[in-house]
Amino acid sequence: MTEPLSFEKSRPNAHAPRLPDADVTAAGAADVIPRELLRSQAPALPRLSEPEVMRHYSRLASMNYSISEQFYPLGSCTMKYNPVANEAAASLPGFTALHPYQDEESVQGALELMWRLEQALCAVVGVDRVTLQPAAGAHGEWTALRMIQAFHRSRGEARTEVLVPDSAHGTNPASAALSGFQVVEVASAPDGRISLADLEAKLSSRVAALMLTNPNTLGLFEREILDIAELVHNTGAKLYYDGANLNAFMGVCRPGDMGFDAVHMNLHKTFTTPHGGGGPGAGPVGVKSDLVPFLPTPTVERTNGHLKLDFKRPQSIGRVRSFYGNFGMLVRAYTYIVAMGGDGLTQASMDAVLSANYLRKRMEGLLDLPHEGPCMHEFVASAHNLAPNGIRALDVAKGLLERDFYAPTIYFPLVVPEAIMVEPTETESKATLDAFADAIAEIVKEAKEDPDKLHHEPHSLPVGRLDEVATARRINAYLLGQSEDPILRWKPAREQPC
Amino acid sequence: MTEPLSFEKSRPNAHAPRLPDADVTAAGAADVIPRELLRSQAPALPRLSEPEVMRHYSRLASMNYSISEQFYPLGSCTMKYNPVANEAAASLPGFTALHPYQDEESVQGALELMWRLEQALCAVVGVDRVTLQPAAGAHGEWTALRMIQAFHRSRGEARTEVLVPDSAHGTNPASAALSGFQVVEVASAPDGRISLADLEAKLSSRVAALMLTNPNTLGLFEREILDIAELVHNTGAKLYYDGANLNAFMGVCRPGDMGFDAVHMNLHKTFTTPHGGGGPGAGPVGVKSDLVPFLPTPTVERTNGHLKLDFKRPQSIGRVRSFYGNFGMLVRAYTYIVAMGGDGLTQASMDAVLSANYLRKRMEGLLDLPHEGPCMHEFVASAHNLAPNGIRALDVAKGLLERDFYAPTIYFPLVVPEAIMVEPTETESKATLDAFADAIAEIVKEAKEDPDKLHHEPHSLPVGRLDEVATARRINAYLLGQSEDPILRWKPAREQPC
Amino acid sequence: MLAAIGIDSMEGLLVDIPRSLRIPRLELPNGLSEFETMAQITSLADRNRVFPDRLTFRGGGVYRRFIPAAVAAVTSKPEFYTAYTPYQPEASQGTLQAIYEFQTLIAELTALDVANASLYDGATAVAEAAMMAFVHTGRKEVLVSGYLHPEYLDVLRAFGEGRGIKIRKGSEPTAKTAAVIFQQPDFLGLLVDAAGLTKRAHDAGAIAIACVDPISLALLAPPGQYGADIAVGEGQQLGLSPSYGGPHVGFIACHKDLVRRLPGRLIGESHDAQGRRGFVLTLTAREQHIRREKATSNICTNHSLCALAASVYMTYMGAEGMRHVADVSFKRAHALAARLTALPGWELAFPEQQFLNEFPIRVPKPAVMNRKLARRGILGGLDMHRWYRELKGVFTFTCTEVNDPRAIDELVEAVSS
Amino acid sequence: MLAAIGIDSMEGLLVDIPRSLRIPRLELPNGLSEFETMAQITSLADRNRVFPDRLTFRGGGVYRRFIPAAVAAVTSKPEFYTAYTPYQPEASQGTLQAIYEFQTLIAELTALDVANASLYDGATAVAEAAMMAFVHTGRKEVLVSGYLHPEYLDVLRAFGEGRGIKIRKGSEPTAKTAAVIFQQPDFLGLLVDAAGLTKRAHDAGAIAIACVDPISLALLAPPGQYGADIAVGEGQQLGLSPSYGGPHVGFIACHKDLVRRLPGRLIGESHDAQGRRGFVLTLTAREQHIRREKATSNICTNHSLCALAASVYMTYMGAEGMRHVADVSFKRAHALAARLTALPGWELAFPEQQFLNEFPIRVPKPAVMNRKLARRGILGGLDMHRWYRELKGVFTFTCTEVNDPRAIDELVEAVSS
Ligand SMILES: Cc1ncc(COP(=O)(O)O)c(C=O)c1O
Ligand SMILES: Cc1ncc(COP(=O)(O)O)c(C=O)c1O
Repeated sequence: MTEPLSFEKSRPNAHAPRLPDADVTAAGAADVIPRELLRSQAPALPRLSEPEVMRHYSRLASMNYSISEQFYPLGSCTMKYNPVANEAAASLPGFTALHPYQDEESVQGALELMWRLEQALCAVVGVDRVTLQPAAGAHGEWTALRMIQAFHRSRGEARTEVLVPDSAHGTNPASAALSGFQVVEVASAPDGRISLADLEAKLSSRVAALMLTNPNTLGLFEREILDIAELVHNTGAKLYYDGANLNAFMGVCRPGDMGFDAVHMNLHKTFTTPHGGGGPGAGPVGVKSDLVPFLPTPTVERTNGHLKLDFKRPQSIGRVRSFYGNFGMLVRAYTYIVAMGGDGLTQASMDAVLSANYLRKRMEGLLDLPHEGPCMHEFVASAHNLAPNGIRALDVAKGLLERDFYAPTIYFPLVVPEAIMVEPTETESKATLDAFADAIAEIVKEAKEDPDKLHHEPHSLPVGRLDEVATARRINAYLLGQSEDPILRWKPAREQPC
Repeated sequence: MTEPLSFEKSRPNAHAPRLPDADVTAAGAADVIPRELLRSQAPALPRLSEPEVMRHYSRLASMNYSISEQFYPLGSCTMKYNPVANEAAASLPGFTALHPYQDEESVQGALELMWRLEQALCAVVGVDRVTLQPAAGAHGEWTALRMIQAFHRSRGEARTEVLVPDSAHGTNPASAALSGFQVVEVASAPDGRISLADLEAKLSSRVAALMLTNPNTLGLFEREILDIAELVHNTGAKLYYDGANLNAFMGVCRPGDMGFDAVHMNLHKTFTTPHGGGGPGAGPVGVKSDLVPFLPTPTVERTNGHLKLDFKRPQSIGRVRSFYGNFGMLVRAYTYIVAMGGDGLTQASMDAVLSANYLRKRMEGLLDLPHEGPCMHEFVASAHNLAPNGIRALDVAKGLLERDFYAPTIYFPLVVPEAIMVEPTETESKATLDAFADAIAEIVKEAKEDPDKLHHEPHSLPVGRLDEVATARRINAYLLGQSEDPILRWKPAREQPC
Repeated sequence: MLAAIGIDSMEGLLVDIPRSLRIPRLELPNGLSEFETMAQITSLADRNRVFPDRLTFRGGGVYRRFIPAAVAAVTSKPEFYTAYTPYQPEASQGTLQAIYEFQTLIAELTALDVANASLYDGATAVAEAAMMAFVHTGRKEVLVSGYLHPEYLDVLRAFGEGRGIKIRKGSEPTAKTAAVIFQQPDFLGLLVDAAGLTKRAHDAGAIAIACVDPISLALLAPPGQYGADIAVGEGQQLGLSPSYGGPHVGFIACHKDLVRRLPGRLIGESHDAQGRRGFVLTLTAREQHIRREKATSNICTNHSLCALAASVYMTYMGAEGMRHVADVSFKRAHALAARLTALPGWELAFPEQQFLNEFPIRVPKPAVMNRKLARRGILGGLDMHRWYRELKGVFTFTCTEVNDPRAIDELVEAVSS
Repeated sequence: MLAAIGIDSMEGLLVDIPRSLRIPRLELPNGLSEFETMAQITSLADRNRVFPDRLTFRGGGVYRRFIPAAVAAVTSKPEFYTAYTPYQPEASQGTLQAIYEFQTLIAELTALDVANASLYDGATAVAEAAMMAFVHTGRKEVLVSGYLHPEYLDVLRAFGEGRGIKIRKGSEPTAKTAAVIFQQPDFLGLLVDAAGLTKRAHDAGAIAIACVDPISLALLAPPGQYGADIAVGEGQQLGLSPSYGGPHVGFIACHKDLVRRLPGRLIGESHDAQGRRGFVLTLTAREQHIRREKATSNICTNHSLCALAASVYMTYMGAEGMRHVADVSFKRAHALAARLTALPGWELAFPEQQFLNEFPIRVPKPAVMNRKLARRGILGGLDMHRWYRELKGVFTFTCTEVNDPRAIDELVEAVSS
């Protein structure tokens, strides 16, 4: 059942919260500040008592699937369990109460944590330095490309192109464009890996970098990664690693050793900081020595036990965000790393690969598996085989929701028709993987026997399939001035005077 | 959908938690302690990884109704909203980490809080001292009766009877019996209040006390309370106040002024400490001066700013529980009292009475209202009018569950057939009360038009009506040795060696 | 709403309250904002001294142990902590199943047939067990053998007094004895002859009541193994913080013959019309709301949420985990005992008796020791002389998995300096 | 599972990885128990100094404010914090509706048509707004007027550099100007002529971008009122702790004409076949996963949970509540300013300009002041000279509802002693 909006529950006579009074003798803003600088209409915020506020959000929470209650095999997103100790650590007042402009002496513990985290990440991906500032993966991609850009410029080279495989995540080309590069797409070979031929064809002195993720978004390890690196480096370009798939091989191999010059990591994927329904995350970037001078400011430096923030970096690309990154997320990731240790992280990757291959095996005969195995931490299946029954990847996804599973990533990567991208992660038990496989089997059966039933799923969730097209149409009408309803927000009936 | 037991999810190869090693050179218990003192069979506890444990309990949580998500009009239980600040206060390390045997000097803050709470409770109910030790209301009843017993004994009187109205809560007679008293029941008059005539008839020099709650369990204020008090006191007996209904008149009147000699309070009702699915609560007991010498040990004493625990109380009934009561609950209740203040508590009672009367009004014509209004903070209706349709109070309750409301207390008090006891509390909005009334109207309609449909509700909850009779029968078979299945616990397939 | 009710002021609803009883206002300050309230409460918390886990060597019934973050993550779920006693099973399966699992966990740990949903604490659990024996045997005397927690003994006395039950110290039951109660390990941390005491109780036709440490049961023979009829205990060590003594949780388990005498809630397995398994409150004919003065106990609200915490703890740790921490605690306590007894003037009070992770030791400077330790941030041993005249200068020290070897070094260094 | 897959060892799954790339092990210590891990993390936390809320007078973009316990109670719900971006709407209505409410709250607060689901922080929000203006106008210059937060300016420069956008200081837009950016109140806490700057921008055909303090909008004219095209800002004050600078939340709202240029997620209202209302991600044609290099931005993961915290805060406080704390902050800051300027050698740096609850003041002993205050447990003003050569000896002081009058007394006493 659906829930009214907080605005719709609003009551003019609800108990407003008790708040401290000023208790000083001073005029109020309204008496001092010229009327034209003041607000004329009060914002139409809801007015609810604390019990109503809490119940509202409790009921909203109960309308979500989450890894705390459901298997969440969202390919490329590494929805692994988030240890509760991470949350306990991040909520220590010694971290949450720190003002970013406190003197260095008063935040040595925070700086030490950031420094140790940098060391640990360097060890995992095999780079020389890491900046912890980027707020997410895409932000890290852009930060790294800016560094690569600055590197080339520092050598008087105006390289204007960035190569991106057609299987790449959308943030890769978007980040390249945001850095002012032209994006040139590189084709995938039939085996799902990047086509070396096409790569060679696209490489030139105009190319600043090739962005690659490995294993790629199909979950396949780029076997020829060393040749790729050589090709790229021979043209003077840099090799960029999209670390969203790092969970595949921690402790087994390192991007740095593969020849990657810059690496972003999604702490909210590989290192268990929670996704929060869409962030906050953290996207640290690691670089090899020749990119180090271009790291954003500030960096954390440690000289015989004393830690400081270094703002004096002449070649730096400057600041990529305010303060020092999503510190609270850094605390969680570091807590996870300490608890797991080198042995635990390695085991995690092994288990992730094992789970993916087991589940892939169980998919045989149910869905198409366009590429040969083994896969790494995830695999891409296809609902193409159900097309004759008029069933699409979307229908399979909705069928899973009906069966109390979150859905895999669908229609990505774009190179696979009706793609169903499954990443089970290491934190799920075999029992859960089997239950998921059984659900897929049931759905495939239903697809063949009663496709129309499947078309109407889910029906036991708060809402059924939503008409996104109608939504877009109505927004369009609003933007064209043909309607008063923004659709993108609730609209108050009437304004209250301030 | 139902959830397997943790035991059923157990996997022999689940990741066991990492735990610290001893890191000292000492022999293990198994090598030192004689075999006969050691455990021979390991207990069959489940083995699950942390993610599985967390998901298990998350899913169980989602199978509960609670005031955080549903209206919970459970008569006599005062299911009011539990402010989240209470929880924040109670989880301060300055409270949670205190060892009960720390020296007084190191726990002055805790003792000060207990002392202030005692003062506040004295002010609310109008008594001279309060013991914070009882763990719940029933424990408070027993504690108070033991004090009254000790009081009479100290005066050489062996009073052996305790009077309890037929409308009283079950814990009243049970507590009396547990204190070694004979229980004598006093009848209710037709208007739902205690029968003065029957009271006079039952009063004698054998009577130690009359246990009364006011407003009584029908939500009616005992108008003749002053006469009742006089009658009781004239025979030398004490008047006991069951404070479960204190929410009705905070700031309006006080049990102490009505002539009550001993009063228990349910902090988990009136003072918003959470019910926790059945506790922990706290049942402090307040007494007038002549019972003070008999308070349990220790009491908290304050002499010019310094606080101490007083164990030297020659006439004390002794200890009623370990340490100093449910301290964590005391912190929550005190936090609530500070936030509400005298004005807030008074308003709370006013609003509670208003809500109850409003809802009672809305019940007119839907259910029987056997007693005349106005009511205080709660009222008792009856489903008797639906008997012709074969509908009982139980069916109405289940119909409410189906409509996303928790059910009122049913079949209590015993003096009303098909009782439906409704206590909305002050923290619910009019909108919620109206929605509840509408649900009752819908149920009554269904009862008349399609009673069989109602008999089969609820059907959209994790389970439907459960066969409690079969359960009792199966337990019986086990207790009689006719079956191996205890029903009262899960039974492991086989034992593992230690 | 007043209008809907058909009155024009609140007074119309308060007509039944005699004028003479009305008070003008509550003698309490006005309410405060949440911010000011928390500031006030925090200042009280700040007036308490918190000793770090690792430097806490004091036990006596409440112990510092590792508490997995998972415990609070579960018990802080409003769906659990803001629900009431599960009177409506269809809408309370979360609580009901959790308690059913708790009953099973306790039954497994104690190796007895059935456990209840929880009691207030270890002290009242002992008393309730004694009441069971009193009613079951019809005998009016209860024997307490050895060093039962002194506060448990006090509570037992208070319970006994009301009903005229004589509480005696001793371990020689007679035909008048309803029950023999012993604690394993006892209040001093020492192991007692549980099997022997049980046998003697049975030989006299009395009930054997074992008061046990739940963590110890991962290592020690559980009551069911040596035939005790009732096992009770304090569950604080199962994931609950010291919290100045409460709320914690009492548990009680018994042999099937005594199930109908059990106090408090019992959850049983059931099924709905579609055959789906569910759980319900059962055997309620024992309880106050049905049986009133004939109930086995007056308990109603119990300690459900604490039982939930204990369930999460036991489920998280598993049998291996509990055994591991019990063994680590054992080793560290014995290492500490060895270190201390090597110091001049320190000697075990009962060198011939075995202990697990708490032990009584005679110290050279009882008067000043703990004050000296406190200055180093250490919460030292517990002075047994407070309760036992015969144990002058004897303190019990406790070690668990939280007292790392360096902490032990610090303690030894502090006492010897 | 290996058997099921049909291989006999993990190696069988790692065949694609060149041998030469395999590493023997990670150069990291082995894992620790949760207890040991927390001990290590806690010791790091203990190496930081925490200044009490009430004695924190430092702002500069991050402020101490009363945070209702309700905020953490909501954001700590696993159903919210362990969910992913709501790709499957039927199973994500909780997150979707919460964000839709956030969009509405921000649109209401800024008095603009549409707000998005959130951005990383105030700094990147300013930069994203500039990118919108750049694309919309096709002009390559962005003007920054007055005292924009220096870190926001740095980030804007870094964004601009990639795409060759010139960032200039000034408030005189020309035909080359894509946007005029101003902060209200500015980094020094002073009120600027937002309406005038907006008009000038529009007269030059440029976009007016207002960087605003969300709490101030309860009192001050919102961007929509004076016609600004885009409003951006930092939402930390809406229920988020300082947390050494993050995670916080950036917000962005705009006039309907610019909606298709908005970066990031947008949630819209929708319906299912039965006509039940639901919410969905919409206008995704702006986003990277659809438009790739032609997307309005590269942002994917944003700051949803922080936006949720802000929604809870605003919903809990309501318009009156926010207005109240804004006014209390105003009064206390002005009371503090009056007290300080009464001291010898203290004078307002810009006496002729209005401020809300943060103000720049010239202090007599800049070199030692804050060290002196720190000794009294006070986090003093922020030294503007760090960023502005011309502001030698000028510090900004901040007051909010957490700085009670006694705290103000303590500060004044400390600086004058
Ligand atoms: C392959 C890949 N690259 C990049 C990203 C972008 O990371 P973020 O969402 O943290 O910006 C993602 C995550 O969605 C991803 O899956
Ligand atoms: C009227 C009345 N008296 C006594 C009690 C017993 O209180 P508790 O459950 O805290 O023992 C209750 C609560 O159920 C009650 O409603």
